[in-house]
Amino acid sequence: MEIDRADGRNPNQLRPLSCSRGVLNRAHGSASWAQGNTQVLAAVYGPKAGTKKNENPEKASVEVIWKPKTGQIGKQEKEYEMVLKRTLQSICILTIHPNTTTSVIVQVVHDDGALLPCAINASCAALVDAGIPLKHLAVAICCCLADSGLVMLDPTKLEEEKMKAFVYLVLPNSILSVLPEESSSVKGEQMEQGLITSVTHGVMSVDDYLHCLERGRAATSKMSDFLRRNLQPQLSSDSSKAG
Amino acid sequence: MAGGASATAPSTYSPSPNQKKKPPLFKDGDLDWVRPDGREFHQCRPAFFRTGAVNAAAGSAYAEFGNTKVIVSVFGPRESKKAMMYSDMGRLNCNVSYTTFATAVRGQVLDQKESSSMLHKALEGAIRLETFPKTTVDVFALVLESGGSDLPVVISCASLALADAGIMLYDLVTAVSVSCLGPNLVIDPISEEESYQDGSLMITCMPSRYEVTQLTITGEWSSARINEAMQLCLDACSKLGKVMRSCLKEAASASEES
Amino acid sequence: MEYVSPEGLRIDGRRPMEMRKLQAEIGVVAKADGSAVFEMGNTKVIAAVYGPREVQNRSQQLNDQALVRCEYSMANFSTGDRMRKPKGDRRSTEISLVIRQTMEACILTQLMPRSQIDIYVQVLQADGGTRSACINAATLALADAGIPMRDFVTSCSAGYLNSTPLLDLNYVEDSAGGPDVTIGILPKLDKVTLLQVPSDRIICQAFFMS
Amino acid sequence: MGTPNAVGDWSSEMEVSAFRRLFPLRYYERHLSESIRPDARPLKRARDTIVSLGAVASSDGSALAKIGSTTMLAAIKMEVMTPSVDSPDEGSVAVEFHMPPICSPVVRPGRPAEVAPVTSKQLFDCLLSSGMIDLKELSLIKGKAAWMAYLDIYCLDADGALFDAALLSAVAAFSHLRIPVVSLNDEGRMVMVSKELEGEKLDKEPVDKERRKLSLKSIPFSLTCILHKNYILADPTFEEESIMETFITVVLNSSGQLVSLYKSGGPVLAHTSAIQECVALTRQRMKELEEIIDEAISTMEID
Amino acid sequence: MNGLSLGEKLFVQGGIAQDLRSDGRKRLTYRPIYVETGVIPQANGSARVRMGGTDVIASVKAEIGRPSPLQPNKGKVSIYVDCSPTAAPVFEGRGAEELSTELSVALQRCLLGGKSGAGAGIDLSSLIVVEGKVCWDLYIDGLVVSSDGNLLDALGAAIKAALSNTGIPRVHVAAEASGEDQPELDISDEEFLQFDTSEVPVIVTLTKVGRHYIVDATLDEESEMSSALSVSINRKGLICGLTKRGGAGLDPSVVLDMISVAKHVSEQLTDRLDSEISAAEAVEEE
Repeated sequence: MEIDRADGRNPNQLRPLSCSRGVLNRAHGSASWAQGNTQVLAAVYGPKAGTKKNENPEKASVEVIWKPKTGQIGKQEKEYEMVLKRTLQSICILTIHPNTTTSVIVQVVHDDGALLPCAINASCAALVDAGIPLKHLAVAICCCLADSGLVMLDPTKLEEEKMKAFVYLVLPNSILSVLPEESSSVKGEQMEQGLITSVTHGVMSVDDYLHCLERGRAATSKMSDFLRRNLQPQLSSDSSKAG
Repeated sequence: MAGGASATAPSTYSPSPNQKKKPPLFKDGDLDWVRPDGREFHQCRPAFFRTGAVNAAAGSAYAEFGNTKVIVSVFGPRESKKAMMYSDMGRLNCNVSYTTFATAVRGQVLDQKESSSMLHKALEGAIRLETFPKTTVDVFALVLESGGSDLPVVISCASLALADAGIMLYDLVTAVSVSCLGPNLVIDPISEEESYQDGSLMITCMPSRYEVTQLTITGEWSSARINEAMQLCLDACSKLGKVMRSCLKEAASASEES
Repeated sequence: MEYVSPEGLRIDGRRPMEMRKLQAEIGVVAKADGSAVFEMGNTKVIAAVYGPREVQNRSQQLNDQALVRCEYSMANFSTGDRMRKPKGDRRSTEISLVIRQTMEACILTQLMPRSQIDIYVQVLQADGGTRSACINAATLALADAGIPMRDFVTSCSAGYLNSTPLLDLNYVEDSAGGPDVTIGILPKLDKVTLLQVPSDRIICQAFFMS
Repeated sequence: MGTPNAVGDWSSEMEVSAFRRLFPLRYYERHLSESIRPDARPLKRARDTIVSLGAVASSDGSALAKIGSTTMLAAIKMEVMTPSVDSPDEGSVAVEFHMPPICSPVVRPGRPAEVAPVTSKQLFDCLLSSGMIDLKELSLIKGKAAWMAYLDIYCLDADGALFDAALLSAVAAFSHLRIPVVSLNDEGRMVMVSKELEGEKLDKEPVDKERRKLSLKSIPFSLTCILHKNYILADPTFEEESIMETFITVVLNSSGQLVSLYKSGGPVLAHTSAIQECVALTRQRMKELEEIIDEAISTMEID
Repeated sequence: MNGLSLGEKLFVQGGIAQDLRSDGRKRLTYRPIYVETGVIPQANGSARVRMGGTDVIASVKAEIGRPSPLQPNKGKVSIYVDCSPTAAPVFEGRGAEELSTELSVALQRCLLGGKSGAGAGIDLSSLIVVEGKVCWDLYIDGLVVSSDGNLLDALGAAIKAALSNTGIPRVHVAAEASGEDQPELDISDEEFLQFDTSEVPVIVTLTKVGRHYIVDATLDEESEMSSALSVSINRKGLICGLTKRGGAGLDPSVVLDMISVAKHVSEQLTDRLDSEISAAEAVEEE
């Protein structure tokens, strides 16, 4: 069952993660997130007064602008924009600041596979940095399915191209959720088991998909820990400054 | 990634229908000439209308004249788009667009701006704009297939859609065009005839009021010929008006029953 | 290419320090509050001024001075090659801005708060020095409209070709690639309000002697 | 049956239509608790679906698909291109999804709908990755000429579940597609072999003998469901989509494989049980849709 | 557009009803027409026409092009009109687009004839150099510098004057190239071909105010119109194109009556324009 990955990782191993917040001076919140060579910079501006037309004035709206590394924005980037926007909308508490817009600008620094999950993680960290009220954090991961049915996590660009299918998953990280206790479990299923976003490419069997989902869940808990650890020291230093 | 392939579309062409030159549609002095679809010179194509084609719209209509197929949706009266100044008259906003497969060659550019402004000019005289102050009525047309006389069909269909939306009208607007091919005047021309025409005349009118809301002429015409062509169009318009009226009545009685 | 003959004559027969023939007429647009045609040789521009009038877009209103706006456009037939450019390309936007800033500096805007002055400049023929011609035409049109100004702005371009400083370049000289400069001055106050030097051209100091 | 709550106090005096507009969510939830939807459907039933082939005479393959009042018109035009160096024996497919202003009050001319390019891309991905089309069948002369199938889908009436209707119309259009007969002329371009000339002797052999069909395998079918609390609503209308904001779209192909499972955000989290249920619903729906398409093809062939 | 007070409106309407318009003209009298030719030296032909406060410039540029495969024995002509913001502040930015397209379309309809080219004021077959391969493309550009009503008639007149001022270089075809190659061309700098503009129609716009129609309406008068008919008529008295403006409906008999009035007016206008053009040409040559 062993498949050698070019960088010597085992199938379940993620690339080294790194995250730094507050990297941009002018933005209200910003974060740079890297998974191996894939790196994305996210900036958050807002909440600003007013919403775009046709939006619900009783809710805050989230706007996402995707900046590719080079060139013009195409259909692929439009899709990323929409997935990112819907995902962020579902983790923000939109009723707190009605009739405002929060802009999230995502700049791709380098794409080496699992770009969308990386962008989602970066945006999530940037939203925390900007102090936007969130229901919970979200963690995104890419699972790759080889022809043999083997699931590999966090693929590089080369691996993404070789695989028959891959799945982007976004899962909540609810331990710090502000929601009341009883709503965090539905029919006995833990909240962090629930899926926020799923985007797939390529054909696979349903069982393979569920397998991916399972692996993804396991891996996100590790990533959640990383994200939380990364957010905590700054939070405490912020509060000490404020005090 | 899979999406990459579509990003840079290679240049393509539509295989042309053989290099041999097509004979001209109409030769001078050819007295036994028959129209490509076998109609008589003064015979219109059978007209088919149906209201309520689009549920999402306040009113809509579908029209089919031979190969010409159009859908028109009417939205509103609703809030004017831009922050426009107060007006005690309502506004009419028209837009005509074509599908990419409407013409024989994909995505052939047709002047949609001109059609839109012609549609506007043909309709505005028939709408009681004072009944919806401060608001806008949007009339959007989509030509599904272009088979000649597109604009007249769009205009007639649009007035039916307005009626379906319950917008107050003085009268329905019907439109008919004639093409001048050599010595002959042919009514309701198909695309092939239009591309060879020496001149054309289009009338949009309100049949019950017997008023012309819009008239365009191209090509060289004598007054007598204009007179003849106008009469031809006006007759056809009043017949078209009856067809449209009966379509509206049918729809109304059908909705009463249900 | 030789731009100055050994006899000291330029392509169009002028001396290096000679201007082209100037011609101007005011009151050419009936409906405008002020208007002028200005010709420098073959370069011909029309300027029309509307205002001072009520500010059209309330959000732009200034409470301590007048709002000055400018739009520069070129007729399709103004250049040698027929062109069909959409309005508001980069060059037009830049020139609009230059004219606006230059004229704003000489209009006594603080006398007309909460009002708007529109300057429209239309190039009919372009043969070098359109910027200068536009500014000159705009000055005349503003004067025709009776808008209070500190002074007239007059503008002219100059260039440096074949080791000779040349005044008032035409199109051929302008596109020769030598350094050039556009200057706008307030003659009575003896002040410079505009000085533009395209950055891609090297300039020697001697040049400023002109 | 009004339960006593803040709204219930008024609802007795309010007309149903007013209640529906003012408290849409409560209106729906009351229906859902009775396992029925306002349009009288059970929760997991899709709307009536109609497919008719050959709606556009000027195209090489076309179809009209209606799910409830959501209407899609798809047409394919075949053009010739030079195949890419990487795949000299393959043709290509381009998909464009249009939302003209006639289809919905939300779309205005000059400002294309935001979802249109995204849906175009998703349709393209689904059609190609499902393995329905063998691109080699679109080849004409290896390395020199191949077909480019331009698929344009127009939404004529938008009432929810746009992706499902668009995919259905696209699939139907491909099943109606007949590849034109062409031959190579002296200048190296392909020209149509017209019907009148068929009897005569041709200077060049046509590439195909007759108008060819594509052999379609593993056809993709999709179903969009709304997740709301513990309810699953199949095939939502526009009204349902605007009130309950969590959708999950499952695409399966006729060999039973998962082509896409798409969920982007939304306030409700999808648990494994819900995902499995959606997949099962799509399986059922696929059977219905296969029958509808087969029927459309057979009626066309009788005509 | 033009904000008139109630009194002013009545004054305009009353004057028209009594056949004495606010500037002293009768209903069917034109304002004085001034024609100036050769105003744009860079163009092949150009003219400026002024009628009262209306001031327009038309230029003709000729470029070598390829004839369309549908009509291999004809050159191509395109007409495009632009409205300068100098004429009115509303033309700023994209504000003139609507009017520009409307005028361009109306002029194309009036001057270019039917699809087959029949009835065109400009003889397109005179623009052909080598059949199927080389032809002249004429670009006619109109520019509205100042506007006081009746733009279409003024532009039509300016284009007619510009065309009669146009010289197209004589082209010598070096050698008859065979097959697909483009033949080599030698374009003369000295020899020019003059256009025959006697067939170019004039445009007469009749504006209906109340029950009467007037020619050459000013901006104030246009604001009171219910509808207007622009008819292009050539010297033979044939109608070469017609455009209706304004939404209000007209009785078909009124339309026919307006056409016959326009025809009558056009005879005088054609003569007057021709003499103005030849006078202007004479001035230019001096």
